[in-house]
Amino acid sequence: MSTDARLLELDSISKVFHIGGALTGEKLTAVNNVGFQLRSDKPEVFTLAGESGSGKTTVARLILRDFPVTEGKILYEGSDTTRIRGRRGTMRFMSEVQPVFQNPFDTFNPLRRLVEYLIETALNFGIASNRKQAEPVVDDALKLVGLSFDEVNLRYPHELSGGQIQRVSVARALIPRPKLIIADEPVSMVDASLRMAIVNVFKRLRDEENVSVLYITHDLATAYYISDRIAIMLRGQIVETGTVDNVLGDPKHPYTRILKESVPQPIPEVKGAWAKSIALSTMEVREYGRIGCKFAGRCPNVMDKCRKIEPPDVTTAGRVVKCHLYEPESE
Amino acid sequence: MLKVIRDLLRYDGRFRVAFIFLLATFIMSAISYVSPQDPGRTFQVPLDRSPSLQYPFGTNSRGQDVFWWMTFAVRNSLYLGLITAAVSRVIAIFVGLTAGYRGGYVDRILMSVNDSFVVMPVLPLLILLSFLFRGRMGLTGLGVLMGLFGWPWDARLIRSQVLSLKERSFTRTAQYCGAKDFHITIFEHLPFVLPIVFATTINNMIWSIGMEVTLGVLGLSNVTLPTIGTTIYWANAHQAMVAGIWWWLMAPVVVSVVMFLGLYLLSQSVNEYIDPRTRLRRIGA
Amino acid sequence: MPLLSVKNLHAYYRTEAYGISRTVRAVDDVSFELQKNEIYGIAGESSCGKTTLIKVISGSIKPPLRIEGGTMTYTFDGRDVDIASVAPEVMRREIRWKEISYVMQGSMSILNPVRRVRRIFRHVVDTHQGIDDKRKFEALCRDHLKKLGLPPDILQAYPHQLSGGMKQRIAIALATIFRPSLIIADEPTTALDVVVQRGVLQLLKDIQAESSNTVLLVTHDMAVHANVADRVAIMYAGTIVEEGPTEVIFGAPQHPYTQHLIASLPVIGDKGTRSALPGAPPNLASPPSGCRFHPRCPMAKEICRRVVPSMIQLDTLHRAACHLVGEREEA
Amino acid sequence: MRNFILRYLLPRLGQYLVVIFLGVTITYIIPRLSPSDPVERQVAEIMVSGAHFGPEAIAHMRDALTDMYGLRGSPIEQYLAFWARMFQGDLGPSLSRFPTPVISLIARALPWTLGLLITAVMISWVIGNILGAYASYYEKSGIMKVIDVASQAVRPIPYYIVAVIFLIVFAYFFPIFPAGGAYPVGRRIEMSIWAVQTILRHSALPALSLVTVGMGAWFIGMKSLTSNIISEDYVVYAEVTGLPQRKILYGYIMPNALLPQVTGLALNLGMIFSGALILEVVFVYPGMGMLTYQAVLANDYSLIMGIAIFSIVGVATAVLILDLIYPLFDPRVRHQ
Repeated sequence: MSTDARLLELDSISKVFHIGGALTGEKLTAVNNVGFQLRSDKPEVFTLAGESGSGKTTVARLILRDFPVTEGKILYEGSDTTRIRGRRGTMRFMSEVQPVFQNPFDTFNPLRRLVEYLIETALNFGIASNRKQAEPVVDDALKLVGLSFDEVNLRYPHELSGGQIQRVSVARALIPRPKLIIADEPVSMVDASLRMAIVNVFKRLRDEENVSVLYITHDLATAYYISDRIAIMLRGQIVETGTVDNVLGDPKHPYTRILKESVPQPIPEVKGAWAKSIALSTMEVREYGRIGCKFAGRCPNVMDKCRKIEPPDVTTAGRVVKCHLYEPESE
Repeated sequence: MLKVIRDLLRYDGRFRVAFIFLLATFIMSAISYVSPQDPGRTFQVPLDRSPSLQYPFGTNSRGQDVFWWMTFAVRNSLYLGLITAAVSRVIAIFVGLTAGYRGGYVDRILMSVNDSFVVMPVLPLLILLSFLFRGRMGLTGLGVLMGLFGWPWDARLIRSQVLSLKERSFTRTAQYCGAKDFHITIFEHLPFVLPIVFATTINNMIWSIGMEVTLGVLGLSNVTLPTIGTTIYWANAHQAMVAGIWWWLMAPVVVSVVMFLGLYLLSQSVNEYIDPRTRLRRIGA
Repeated sequence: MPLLSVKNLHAYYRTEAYGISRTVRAVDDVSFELQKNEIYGIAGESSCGKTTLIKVISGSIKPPLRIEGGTMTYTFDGRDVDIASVAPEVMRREIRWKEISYVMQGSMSILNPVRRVRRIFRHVVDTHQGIDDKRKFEALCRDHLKKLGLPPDILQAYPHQLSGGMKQRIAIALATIFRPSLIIADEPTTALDVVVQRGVLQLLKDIQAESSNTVLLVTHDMAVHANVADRVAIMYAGTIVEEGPTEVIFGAPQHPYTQHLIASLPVIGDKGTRSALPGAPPNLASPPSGCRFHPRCPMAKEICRRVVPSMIQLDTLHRAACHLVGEREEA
Repeated sequence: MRNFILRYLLPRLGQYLVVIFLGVTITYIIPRLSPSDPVERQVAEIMVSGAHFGPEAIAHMRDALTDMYGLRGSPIEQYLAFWARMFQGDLGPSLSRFPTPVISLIARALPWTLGLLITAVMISWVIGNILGAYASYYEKSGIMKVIDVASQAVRPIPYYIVAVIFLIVFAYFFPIFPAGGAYPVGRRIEMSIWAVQTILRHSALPALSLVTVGMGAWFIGMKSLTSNIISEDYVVYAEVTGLPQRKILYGYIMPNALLPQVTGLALNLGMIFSGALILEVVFVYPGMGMLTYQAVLANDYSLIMGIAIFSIVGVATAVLILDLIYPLFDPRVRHQ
């Protein structure tokens, strides 16, 4: 891919948080040298998967410019997003990249009607010049997610289910006609029977509306269901990335393996799958500070050098793995 | 508005008490405008009469009808409370919203100043100031002065509320709707900050009226002006308790209890009513 | 002899604010039995009444929640106990923790933040066994923790020093220290990472297998039920709509709601299209007439709108409440 | 431990210094806002108030006043000199009782105020918190409801209004307690049982006023804190494990609810102190408040300024001490 064929590029970005006071606090590298690209010639759903504390949400917030990167660059259509200045630049960026948040019940002010947000978006981004013009725009966006203006009009957030609000949230994000949607755990707080409605919307956006989706989740099952490519994060680093069939069909990194194995499958026959017991860490946060591989403390295949040397990114079997096991033995 | 008052009167006992007390207070301050007695003059009625039909609050050793004197006192105290509340509200809301919404160094600097004011005893400073400006400061001046000292606690409350609102997703949603900061503050945050603003306004009035009483008792406010504080000052100066003229002290006590309690209960009940959680319950969430 | 027999249980919340009174029918005509030595799963989406059901059967009812009808009878050591009419003091001394223990939802914060873990164990042990000897107490705790594979030095820790998974396992350790007849686990793994979830569920299963007691597992996550439960009940809008052995519920569900719920679950390795149920769960303050599922049911008929379906026994262990199932049975 | 010092101790000490810096700076600036020459005005006011001093004493007084206002040299030099004297504990001489140093007048009055304040604050804090927790935890209790209503009723009333009510009721209508003073006028105080009894009897009403209002405030604060904590998971959990209510109240609710109340005490100390000052005037109690009153009556500016600075430093120090003992109660601050 040449640079101009990239919609979004994360060029080895890091984010260090200072916890505590300015002089005295500790450092926590929440995102550690992370890089990936989304292609622009063809829309795709790219999943960033990882457990809580893996840094995936921080990546989302860095892309959305909620705070600046400590190192590296985030390029949107080839230009550095830290260079965006002023209200006009921000509005232009927001018309291309829109978010969907995790908690549907917090996405909209509980004291305001939902439809206000959609109409405001249409007005602020110049999609419509008055309320009357905005209504059909809003209706179109809601139809894309399987709702309609009449269903949502006059409603407060608490009058809809989490699944419905989340779809309203997607509809709102679609109004400025963005090219990329950053969806941070969009279904984790939605009931199981309603989840697929949202996930299917993302599929449809990719296939029919030419919108790319960065899908951030800890749920490997939905990730497998909708995404084209996936990156697995652990303690701020991407440990394995490739097409979803390769990475989840045949995981190579020991962490991805354990992760996949631990996902409960809704099939009673495979109950015995959990016979092996696994090592759990008591003080998970300490893994951030580890030299070498962050997974060394729990890894069943751990070697001496894993504790000392940070593993390189190795390309093998159609994916990139950050693990000493797959190092070419030329050394 | 009328419906709100009707709802509160029907379902909240505290509001009923507050309503009656504050009504009495307002009527009291209103009738000062038709007072037959000039509070600036002395020896207009017989001295030291105990409460009777003719003199409901009795008369004092300066030859004044305590009832009419108190109508002016209530009016002046309310006026002072409103001035202070207005001045300190402007500062508190500005500092609270700025520190909360901007964050970073602005926040840290504002808050370290703010916290210092919170723990600093204001009274000695006020005593110092009013001592130096004694006689040259009217009620308005005093109100503004107290307003300059009465904001830190409330600014801190508003800031902490804004800080938590800023972290809520709906603030970020509004940003991605393309809303301007001002719009977000007014439409997204204000409904949540409103209960605090309302409660602190009333608490601030209570505080400033109380402070004036303090300064008045010490003889540091303009003692020719009838206020609750100067009433106690004059009673003390004439040794009312020793002389057995207890009604002279009882009048400011009763009036201030009614006023303070009315204001406090009003803030409690209205606050619960406009609390977003109660409001959500009312719209059926 | 079942451990617990619940018949026609009704439990409502009645509230009033500024002249508006509301009745939420959180548990409406629920009947089921818990056998000894089984893991019984209750599945359902948010606000379907499952948490209320637990509160009621564990005897922790507080206004505005009230029991409006039905019976709940436990059989402990051949002695029948009606949990709704036990004196609070007897409940506290003899039933809580000795017979019924509890692993709460949100166990992340069940530990008193200003006390060491030891003190929390001490309180529980003191209350129910009154061990005066410090060494005996220490030995009991250490023994128990070791059996569960937990490091005994966690007794020395303050809760904020422990990870979420560790706190959850401490909650399980606390719940099992007296080998109670019934352990109620309410969403015990909802906030946990999948790897940790697996460890916690394994622990729960091992303990059940070892002490042959009953576990009532409540979670919205069907995949967890598939992996852990022996029998599963599906709740919808305050009622049980289907109940059966796990294999049957997942293999041959009869109620349209269950069917849809299971069909919508994504599985790694299967990209086949999953669809979501239309609509949203009803508001329990004003539930639909007849079958509560009818507004969302693709197969709803006239009768479903009018008549509340009764529970139909399909097999010795399998039953469902649906008019369509009834018709099929009769035909 | 290092973290504890860096992240807790140092910021608190820093804040302490900021408070003192601001307080002293404000008291330095305030007299400079006055349009007339403060020295001449003070001297004139003292003369008008009827005191008789020889010309030498007046010259001396001018000198002392110029010193006290720090009016020698450039403003920066003045300001530094002002601080230098602060560090030596030199608040200058009193004008009305010239040349008695202000600090020794304060030293005489302080024990009375401290004794009253510490006793009253401790009693009201402890009782208010215990009752508040009880009232919220055992909601149905009738006595608690009465206390609740009573607390709501006294909560907004200033200390001295309650004081006046007590004065009218208990010293005038039912003369159980003396109407004022800390000991009968004209008697020297010596250490004796009689002296202790008398002081206690004289301090009873002021203390009672402080306790009544304070207790109401702590009661209401604790009650709302407790009602929040009751729905916390760890309390609900303790309940389902079958712990007796007493244990839950004392082992779970109180320790957690008291933490914000300790902070609340620190934050309210300034306000309580101000309340006590004015209370002393009502009861003619010979502490700092009475000293202030006398200073106002005698136009003794240097005494007022001394009291102001002393109060600010004193309250700030008390707050600092409270903040420093706070980690003893909260393991989360102790073990980072």
